This record gives sequence, structure tokens and C-alpha cells, in this order.
Amino acid sequence: MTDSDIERAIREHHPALITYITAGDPSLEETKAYVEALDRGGSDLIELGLPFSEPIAEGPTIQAAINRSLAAGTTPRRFFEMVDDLETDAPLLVMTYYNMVLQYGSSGESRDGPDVRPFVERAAEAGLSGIIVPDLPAEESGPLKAACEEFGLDLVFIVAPTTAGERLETIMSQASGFVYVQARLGTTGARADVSGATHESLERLAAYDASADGVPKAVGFGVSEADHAAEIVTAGADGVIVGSALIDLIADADDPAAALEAKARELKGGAEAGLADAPTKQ
Amino acid sequence: MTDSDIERAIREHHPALITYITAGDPSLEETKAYVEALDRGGSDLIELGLPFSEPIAEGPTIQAAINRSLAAGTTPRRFFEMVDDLETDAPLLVMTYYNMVLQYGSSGESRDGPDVRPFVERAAEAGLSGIIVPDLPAEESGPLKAACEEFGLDLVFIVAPTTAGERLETIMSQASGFVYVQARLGTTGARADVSGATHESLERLAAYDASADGVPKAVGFGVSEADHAAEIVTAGADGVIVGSALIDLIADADDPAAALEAKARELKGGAEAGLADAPTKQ
Amino acid sequence: MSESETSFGRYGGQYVPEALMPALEELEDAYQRYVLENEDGFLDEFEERMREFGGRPTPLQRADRLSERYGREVYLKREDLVHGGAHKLNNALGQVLLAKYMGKERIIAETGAGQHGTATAMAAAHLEMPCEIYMGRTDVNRQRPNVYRMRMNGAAVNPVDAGSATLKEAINATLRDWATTVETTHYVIGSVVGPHPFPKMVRDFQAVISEEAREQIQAQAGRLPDSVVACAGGGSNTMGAFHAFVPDESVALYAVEAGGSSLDIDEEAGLAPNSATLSTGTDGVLHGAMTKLLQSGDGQIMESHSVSAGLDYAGVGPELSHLVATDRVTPVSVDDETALNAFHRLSRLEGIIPALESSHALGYLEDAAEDLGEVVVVNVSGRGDKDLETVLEETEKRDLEAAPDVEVFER
Amino acid sequence: MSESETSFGRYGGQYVPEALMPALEELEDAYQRYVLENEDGFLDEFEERMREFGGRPTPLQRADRLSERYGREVYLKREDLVHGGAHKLNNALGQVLLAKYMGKERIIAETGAGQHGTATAMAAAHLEMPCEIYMGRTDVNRQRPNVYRMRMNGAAVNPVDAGSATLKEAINATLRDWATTVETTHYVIGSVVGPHPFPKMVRDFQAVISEEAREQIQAQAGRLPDSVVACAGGGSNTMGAFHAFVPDESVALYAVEAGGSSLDIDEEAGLAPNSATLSTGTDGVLHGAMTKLLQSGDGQIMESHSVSAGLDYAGVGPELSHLVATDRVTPVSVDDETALNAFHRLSRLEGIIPALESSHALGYLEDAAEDLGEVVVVNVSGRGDKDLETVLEETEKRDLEAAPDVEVFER
Ligand SMILES: Cc1ncc(COP(=O)(O)O)c(C=O)c1O
Ligand SMILES: Cc1ncc(COP(=O)(O)O)c(C=O)c1O
Repeated sequence: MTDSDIERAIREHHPALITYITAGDPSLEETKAYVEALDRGGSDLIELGLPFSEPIAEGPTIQAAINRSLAAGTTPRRFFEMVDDLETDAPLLVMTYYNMVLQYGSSGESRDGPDVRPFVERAAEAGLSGIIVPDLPAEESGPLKAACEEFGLDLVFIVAPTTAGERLETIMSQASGFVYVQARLGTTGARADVSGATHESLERLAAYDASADGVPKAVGFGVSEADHAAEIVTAGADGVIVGSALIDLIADADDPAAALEAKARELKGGAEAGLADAPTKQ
Repeated sequence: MTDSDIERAIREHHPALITYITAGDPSLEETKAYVEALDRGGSDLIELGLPFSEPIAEGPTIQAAINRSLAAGTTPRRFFEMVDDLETDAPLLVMTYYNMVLQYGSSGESRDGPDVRPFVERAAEAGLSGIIVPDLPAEESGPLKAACEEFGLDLVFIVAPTTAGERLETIMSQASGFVYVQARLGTTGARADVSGATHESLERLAAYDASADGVPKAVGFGVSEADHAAEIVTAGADGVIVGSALIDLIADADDPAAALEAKARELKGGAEAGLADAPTKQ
Repeated sequence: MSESETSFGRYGGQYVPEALMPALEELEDAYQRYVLENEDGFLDEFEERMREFGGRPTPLQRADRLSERYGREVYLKREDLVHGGAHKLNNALGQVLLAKYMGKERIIAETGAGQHGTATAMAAAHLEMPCEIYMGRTDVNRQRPNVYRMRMNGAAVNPVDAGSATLKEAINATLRDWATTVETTHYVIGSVVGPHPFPKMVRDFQAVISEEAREQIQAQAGRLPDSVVACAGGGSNTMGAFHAFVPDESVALYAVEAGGSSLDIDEEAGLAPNSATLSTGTDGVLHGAMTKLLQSGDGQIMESHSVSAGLDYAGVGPELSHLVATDRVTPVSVDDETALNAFHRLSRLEGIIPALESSHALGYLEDAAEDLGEVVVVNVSGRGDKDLETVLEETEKRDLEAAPDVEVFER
Repeated sequence: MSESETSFGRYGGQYVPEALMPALEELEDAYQRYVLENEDGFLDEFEERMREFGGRPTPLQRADRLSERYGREVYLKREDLVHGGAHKLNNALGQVLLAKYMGKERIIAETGAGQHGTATAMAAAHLEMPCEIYMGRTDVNRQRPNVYRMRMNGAAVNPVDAGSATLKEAINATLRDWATTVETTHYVIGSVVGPHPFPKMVRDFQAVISEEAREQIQAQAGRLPDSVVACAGGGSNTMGAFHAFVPDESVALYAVEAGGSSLDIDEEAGLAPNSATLSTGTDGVLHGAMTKLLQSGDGQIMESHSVSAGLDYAGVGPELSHLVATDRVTPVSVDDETALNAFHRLSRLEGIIPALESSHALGYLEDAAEDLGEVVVVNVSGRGDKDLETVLEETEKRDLEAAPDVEVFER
């Protein structure tokens, strides 16, 4: 299997920094600027949230960003148009809920219900490299997985603290791009006490190493500081994922673009520092 | 059977005017003055209401008088003391509810429940000639009837528009003093449209004449004007009973005593005028 | 009619204005024919309607956590599940149906808390009878939802302004209406009170509670209970819960009255801060019957008090007075605070929100469980939805052991 | 697990975050063993508790005056008589008991109008399970009495401030709690919605409605009905009322949705002035399942509307979507005004105050009685005590043919 853009980006820039922001918060225009800032700051992959009205996997920070984005009039069409215009070193992913994928271009609904292909096709056309759908477990992913393969995108799966046994193996065997290792139970959101939970998740990571066929693993949920990033990488992760901490900057900083760039640099530095203490790998 | 004070008063002053006021409204002192005024004005019998907290047979006017009296502190003891002092030509009756009769002097309750004798004994001592108890039908009157006979008082029964057949005969056979003919269904209270209902009740009166053993009949409930009194007497009644209309005078007139005296005179005149058209009798 | 038929020992009778006596005779006759002799299949129709419209039979439920708490088998008779939310419908439907058999054209009733009024309004709607309910102005204002319910069922609600404008005055007003309209109207009295034949008839309509419970406890516990506990206002749920057990001498019967804030009386003010008529009252005549009353030495009726509007009455059914006088029923009382705690306890421990009235019966478990034997039946006469506001207010005023944190209720 | 087992045709499935999948597997296993196979006597205990605690069976009542009005036999299935006042307890008690069998230590649930929350709180108190209820702040404020009831039963009530702060957001919040606490906590979902196995399991707990009704109608009318009518929000009373009749091809099944003020949608504002999901919705994924939804062309979920809070939901159970897609169930809708009139009509004509939800089913009789055949069963899913304030307000705004004079309600 040839490496995808995403896998290649992670391997080349190991340990990778993966950043998330909600597209359209506070406007798609500004999102463009923020994405470029994150790219400059050293993000190796950038996840763009396409807002859905019922974000059941998000904590309060990202919920608020999604509400701002929807209030600003973000739609899938405008989202893709914004992505069309983006030029970044880092590959881009779209993170959204399954209903958004289903409905795109499905107005003339087929007899078998809505179809996921138009969304994936348009995402590929816009230059996106992957899709993350937090409410789509492996069991229901057949149609989207097929469409992603057809259009050359990675479908990124999440592995939770509760995922084990047969289900874990199934997910690892379907994984492409990277595996999103959820550091703790619950929803997204920056937390001060990340380390305890991270520790547990990284023990599981070690176990995956044996079974995994080499797809990189990145850890997210609650990561907000450089030293979290370091710890995670030290424990063996191929990348760290940061979201809510960046949303906070967008909401609060005087110059969000500059702040994002600086924060990305800081986080990337943390990850790299962590590598020194990591088990030898590549 | 020798005639009682009450019967004698009715026969001697035929057609009789029977007046009612609530004792203690607005004070027992004033009640004394009002009773004397009614006596001067030509009342042939005077009913004094001893207030009970649950006057279920009264309309709004007498309810209000009872509330004023209770608020002024009227008790059976004070009531009897007031009566002790009264000197009138007209015999006096007390009108009250059965529980007041039962409880008087019953604090050391007997094993068979409260006793009616103390009340009747005290009433006799105060010079009262009769008792009317609107919530005591003939069926329950045994103990009170016995006590009244013991102490020489009349127990006056009420005959209602619904009273008929066997019950009517029973009541008429137990009657003493006079029979209180209730002119209409409902509660006490001055009404403008008395004549219609009175008419009906007087047809029944005619029927009683055949069965009655000569106890006089007086008509009450809703009588307020001299021409009502005339009509009632014309139709064959031996007396008319007026209450609420007098309570209104006590509540509203500048000089209630004078107003009561004048009103009594007027009503008595009406009754006498009605006699001219009455069927020949005595 | 002989004395013994219209009364229970020295209690009962027919102390009403003459105008009503013929109506009582007519009712007595209808009661005899339809209720006692099932003429025209009256009872069959009544039972069918109580089953299909009213939701009978109600369950007898073993209360697991109360049983644990009190170290004996506690069973709850679930009258809270009757249509309308209380045992009141048993009687209201019986009387409205009887009025129909009697050819009456109109129904009147009094109500205090509104439970009897709502039950009567429901029954009248169900049986297509015009219906007017008298309710003290004070109660109208503090029991709004029940006023709405009556109106929704098409009943007229007539506020009564006299006196303290509560239940006692509402009864007075209903009696006055009846005295005027008696020829076409039936007065659906709300408890085992009033002149004969009401106390017997209402008891017979409510007796289904103990008839069911007696069979159920034998099926479920394999034996008769040692005691039956019911709250007593007028006493209809009480007589309903007791009646079938009266001949069972081994079964103790506890009538739990509202102890209010105190059992002492303020004779001067004419106020009793309780409604513990059987426990503290004296013999007298009120609303048509000789019975125990809360009254002054002169015979004036007291204003009673209870946190539970449905128990807030200065009289009590004459048959209960008689059963107490003959030592068959034990009168006890439970104060406001104990009742409130019992309300919260049943809500939290068993997931049943009881009426404040019924909470008095439940409160007696807490006070004297050890007297009640091994198997106890408690009558849950109604549900407490109607009492939420009152309970919140009264809970806020106190430091109640069994109450949840009231703060979170922020209103 | 094969596709066909987790879905109904193309509807259903398990669209949830990965963290919840193991809990759904565990639940699926427990559902199979306890509910389908009666392991450890689960079903026996459930049925006994529903009998003694819940008041089952509920009657099937012939509605005499509706039957007359509509010229056919109208029977009412009286779920309003279930403990708590609605069919909701059938499911809540089943799930809380199942959670106990599964060894869970804590219960969470969402609620809109508060009916599922109160039912869950009652069941949790009854079974001694700590319980937290999520409820939109808007609903907390407009459904105070139900908040009080939950608190009285010892449940915590967590207000949710997101979005319109109603049912949809409460579900989101509960899912988020569950994603955090899934190892020790069971989510008692309130209708036949959510990921597999919830829609099947909730249906099975509610199926008692139609199992009883099917026997009752045969005993009482001597035949199967021509039609069964039930309101549909999420669809739990609907599937409960339909399930046993689904194989009876002669029985037409009508799911009556909330038509609100209009069936038109304001796509711009993201508002549907109705909750007629089956009638007007399109396929999509919400709260764990593929089903019919009220959504924009882009896939954003609409704010729905109904005068009845319990029907006010943009989704619907996947099995109903499937039964509609396969023409077994006919989706129809009734607007706010028709439902309000039906509320007043049943209250006045039959002495039963129905929930506003159930009033939609009753409203369909008025709209289309002639389509319903000779024998009709209408599910009265709950009682309307909770709706009095809303009905008063909404009645004042309108000139309703069936309403009593609102003036006299002067508040
Ligand atoms: C639920 C409930 N229980 C008891 C009572 C008291 O009445 P009774 O003593 O007649 O049963 C009432 C009266 O409203 C009530 O609503
Ligand atoms: C009485 C009643 N009926 C119906 C419903 C709608 O729910 P479902 O469609 O799941 O039966 C509700 C929801 O709260 C309800 O309370």
C-alpha cells in the first residue's frame, strides 16, 4: 500500500503536530488566515471542522465555535470554496458529523437514502486529504470507506479508552492515514490535568504497536500545552492533536493569527522535545 | 290543650306580625333597643336569632348579621342575660341551630352525648316562649320536644314547599305555637318577587286547614313589604314573618330603632288590610 | 325509618332543614334499591365504569424500602392510581351515576382542596350531567390547577366568600343551593359526612378499597394484616380502607388525623391549629350529623388547620366517631412536619409522590411502626402532584430531615 | 452483528462516537439475555413491578360520547392511568431494572416536557439507583412542576443552556455525559430513538400497550379493530400501541404527528413550525440512528415546533420510518388548534383530561373519522395535568370551538 499524503506528512515530520479549528469561526475569511498561520507555525496536519448543529462529541469550547460558525452562515458549499483557495504545506482534513456527509448534494434523494459520494468527491476536488467523522464507528463506515477509497482520501478512525478486543483489531485493520487515539473518555476540550489520562491511553498505545500494521497513531482530547505534547510523544505517539486550546486563542487573543502561529510552534517544540525520551522506533 | 303564650298572641292580634332580628347585631345593647322598637311598632311575636357559625338555612343578609354578632362577641350566656332584661308585650322566641342548643351547659359531657335540657331551662328562665331550630327536622326533635314540654316552651316546626304526605301530617300533629310555613325553597332573604311563590305556599296552606288541629300558620321566607303581608293574609295565613328586610334597616338606617318601629307598623297595617279580603274564619 | 337505621350508635342522623328531608327520603330509597339491591343492574354498571373509566382494581404494592426501614411488611394500597389521582372518584362516580338513575338533572358538590370537585367534575362529564362546584375563595386561589381541571371538564366553579372561605363554608353554600334546587338536583357530598344516608352510601362506594385490599393481602402475604392505616379528614378513604376489615377482630385499624402544628386549641380566637377531630373533638351537630367536632364550649365551630387542605375540616364521619367510641378504631394524629417528612420519604424511597393527606398515614409508620404488627397495609389515598407548591413552601420554612435540598428548586 | 440486526430496512444503526460502542455491545447482550430470554427472571420481575408499582394493566375504555359523535366504536387505551401519568414508565422502569441487572451504578436520562424525566426519576427511586436528568433550560422554566417532581424523587436535574435549550440539546448533553461515564452509567433513553439496541428495546418495553389492547378489544368488541391511532413524537407510545397489531394486516395503523402551526418549513431560519417528521422529513442521521429528520438541505437539524412539548422533536424512531417506508403505517398530522380542540373535547365529553401529545391522536378522529373503520382504538398516552398552563395560554390566543369560556379562569 502506498502511503497517503497524511501518512507521509506524519512520517516525514515525526513527531507530528495536528491542529484543529472550526471553519467559519468567526468567519470563513478569517479561517483562511488562521489555517495559514497554523501552517507557518509548524502544523503537520490541519483538521478543519465543518459545523453541524448537533455536535455530540464536542465539549463546550468547540460547541461554542460551531455555534459562532453556523451563526456566521457557514455552509458546506462555502466551506469547500474556502478550502479550494487554501494553499498550505500541511495536508488538510475535514472533521464533521455523518449527517453533513450524507446530505451534501443529496437533495434528489435516491431510493436507498442519501449518498455519501458527492461529499467525498467534492472534498477530493477541494484538495482535502482525509475525513474524520466522530459519530461514525467502524460498523457503519462501509459506504464512506468505499467512497474515500474511490476518491483517494483517508478515513480516519478514532480509538477510545473503551475500545478493546475484537473491535480494536477491526478498527486497526481498517485504519488509514492515522489512528486518532482518544486520550480519555468524554468530549473534546482543553484540560489542565491531561497527563493522568494520557498515561493510560499511552499504555494502550504500546499494546497497539504489536497489532498495528504501521499506521501512525496520534493522541488527542484534552491536549493543550507543550509539555503535554512532550509527554505524549515520549510515551510513543507519532503525533499529538490539539483543538480546543486553539479555539480559545481565536476567541480571546488580540491577534489570533499571530497567537495561533506561536502556539503551534510551541506545541511542535514540545513534541520534538518529547522525542528525545521516546523509545527508539524509526 | 291550653293555648301557649305564642298561640294566644297570634289569636288575639290576628293577623299577627312576627318579626326576626339577629341578637347582637351590631351589639346586644342595641338589640334590646331594637326589640323594644319592634314591640312598639306592633310586632305580635319577636324571634331573636342566637348566632351560630354555620347558618346553613340563611341567605346572605342574615349570614352577614350573624357574622357581625359573632364578631361583637355574642355568646349564649350574654344572649340570655340580655333577654333577662327585656320587657315586651310580644312574646319572644329564640331561633338558633341545633348545635347551640346541644352545647349549652354541656361541658361535663354525659356518656350519651350532650344534653338539650340546660338550654331550654335557661330559655324558660329568661322568659322566652318558644324555640325555632331550622336544622332540626321532626325526625330528630324528640329530645328537644320533650325538654320544651317539660319547661313549657313551644317548639316551632317549619313546613317547606317539599313537605307532603305522611311527613306533613306528622309535623302538623307535633306542632305547637304556630307552624312556620316556608314560602319558597331556598334560604332566608328579602325578595322583590315574593308574590308568586307565596301564592303556591298559600294553596298548600288551604290544604293544611283541613288536617290541622287548629295550630296557627305563619308564612315567612322572602316577605319584605306591606303588600306582601296583605297578600299572604288574604290567602289565609294567620301571620306573616319578616326578617331580612329588618336586618337591612339595622345595617343601613340612620336611626334603626325608629326605622324598625315604622316598618313594623307598616307591615302590621299591610297584614290587617289583607284580612278584609280573607276567607271568613274566626 | 327507625333511629338505628339513620345513625351509628349515637352518631349520625339527619339534622337538616325541613326542605331537604324529602330529598333525603328519596335518596334513601334510591340507595336501598340501586346500591343495596342492585336494581336495574346499577352496581354492575358502577363496577364496570370504575374498572374501565376509573382504572380499578388498584394494586396493593409491597413497599420494599419502607419494609426494610420499619422492619415489617409494609403494603401500600395504591388509590393514587385511580383516575383523577385519588380515591375520591369511587364516591363521585357512584353518586353521579345514582343521580342519573334517580332522574336528577343537575349535580352540585363542595370541594376544599379541589380533589372531590375534580373527581365530581370528571364523573359528571363522563356521565353527561351538568355540574356546579362550590369552593371557598381562599381555596380557589391556592388550588388553581384543580380549578382549571374542573373547568376543563365543563363544570362551573362558584367561589364562596363567607367566613374563612374554605371547605366548611363551601359545604354551607352547597347546602343552601340544595335547599333551593332540591327537586331536580343531587348533592354529591365528598366524604362519609352529612345527613343519613350519605355516610353509609359514601362508605359503600369507597368500601371497594378494603374489599380489594383484603383479597390482595391474602393472595400476596398469605394472611390478613395486623393493621390498616389510613388518614382521616371527613373519613371517606378511611372508612373505605377499613370497612371490609371491621369484622376481622385481629386487624387493628388506625385513623390518622392531622395534628397540624399543635393539638391545643385557641378557644378565644375560635382556632384549632389541627384537624384532629376524633382525637380531641367533642360531640355535636354539624352539616347534618351528630358526630365529633372541633368546637368551642358554646358550640361554635372552630377554624381547623392542616398543611393538607383535604384534611382541614372540623368534623368527621359519624361512623368513625362511633367506631372510635366503641374502641374498634384507634384515632391517632401526625403533625404537619411528620407528614411533610413522610411525603419526602415516600417520594425518595419508593418513587411515589403521595398526597399530603396520605402522607399523614405514612407519617404514622415513622411515629409508631412498632405498634403496627408484622404486616401493615397503608392506604395511599391520592397522589401528590396537587401538593407540590405547598410542599415546597412548607419545606422551605423548616429543617426537614427527609427533604431534598430545597435550594435547587429556585423559583 | 449483521446489518439486518441493528437496523430496520435502511433505518436505524449505531451512529455514535466510538467510546460508546462497547456500551452498546454490552447493552445488546443484556437486552438479548434478560429481555428476550428472560434470564434470571428479568421479565417476570419487570411485569410484576409494572403491575404493582406501575398500575398495569391499564383499561381499554369504550368512549361513549366520542363513539356517538363519530358514528363508530371508539375505544381509548388508558395509558394516562399508568403511575406517573403516561406510558413513559413502561420504558423507564424496564431500562432502570435492566441497568440494575447489568450492575450499573448510575442512571442518566434526557427529558423534554419532563415526562420521561419524571418517569425515570420514579423508577430510579423505586429501584434505588442514583439518577441525573438533563433538561433544556427553556424546558426547565416552562415545566416547573415536573422539575419539582424529579427533585422530590431524589433525582438531580441538570439544566442545559446550549442552542434552543430544549429536548434536542438535552439529548446531546446526555450523550456527552454518557461518553464520559459509560463504564458505570446507563443512559435511559426516552423513546424508540437512538442507536441500536435502544429502538428495539424501548419498543419491547412499550409493546405491552398493544398486547393488552389486542386482547381487550377482542374481549370487549369481539373482534380486532379496523384502526389504531397514536400520536408520534419519538414514537414510543406509537410503537407500543402498534407492535402487536403489525402482523394483523386488516388493522390500519395511524401515526399522528404534530402539524404545529403549518407544515411549511423556514429553511433560512432553520425552523420547522411543526414536528411532522414522518410526513415531511427526509432521511438522515441524528442521535445515533438513520431515520426521517426535519433538516435543512445541508443537513443541519431544524428547530421543530409543537404546542405539545413531548412531540417537539426533529427526529423519529427508525422503526416507524421503516414501517412508513413499507406502507404498513400511515403518517398523518394534526395541527396545534385541532389538538387543543381535541384536548377540550375529551375533557368535556368524557371526563378525561388528556396530555397534549395524546390530544393529537384524538384530534385525528375529528379530522378523518370516516377513514378509520367501525372499530377504532386511540392510545391516550398520558394525562394532561402537566399541560394545564399551556392549554390556558394557547386557548386564550384562539377562538376554539371546543373550549370552555376561558374568561372564568382569570389568573
Ligand atoms: C388524597 C386525599 N386523601 C384523603 C382526603 C381526605 O378525605 P377523606 O378523609 O374523606 O378520605 C382527601 C380530601 O380531599 C384527599 O384528596
Ligand atoms: C404523554 C406523552 N405522549 C407522547 C409523548 C411522545 O413521545 P413518544 O412519541 O415517544 O411516545 C410524550 C413525550 O413526552 C408524552 O409525554
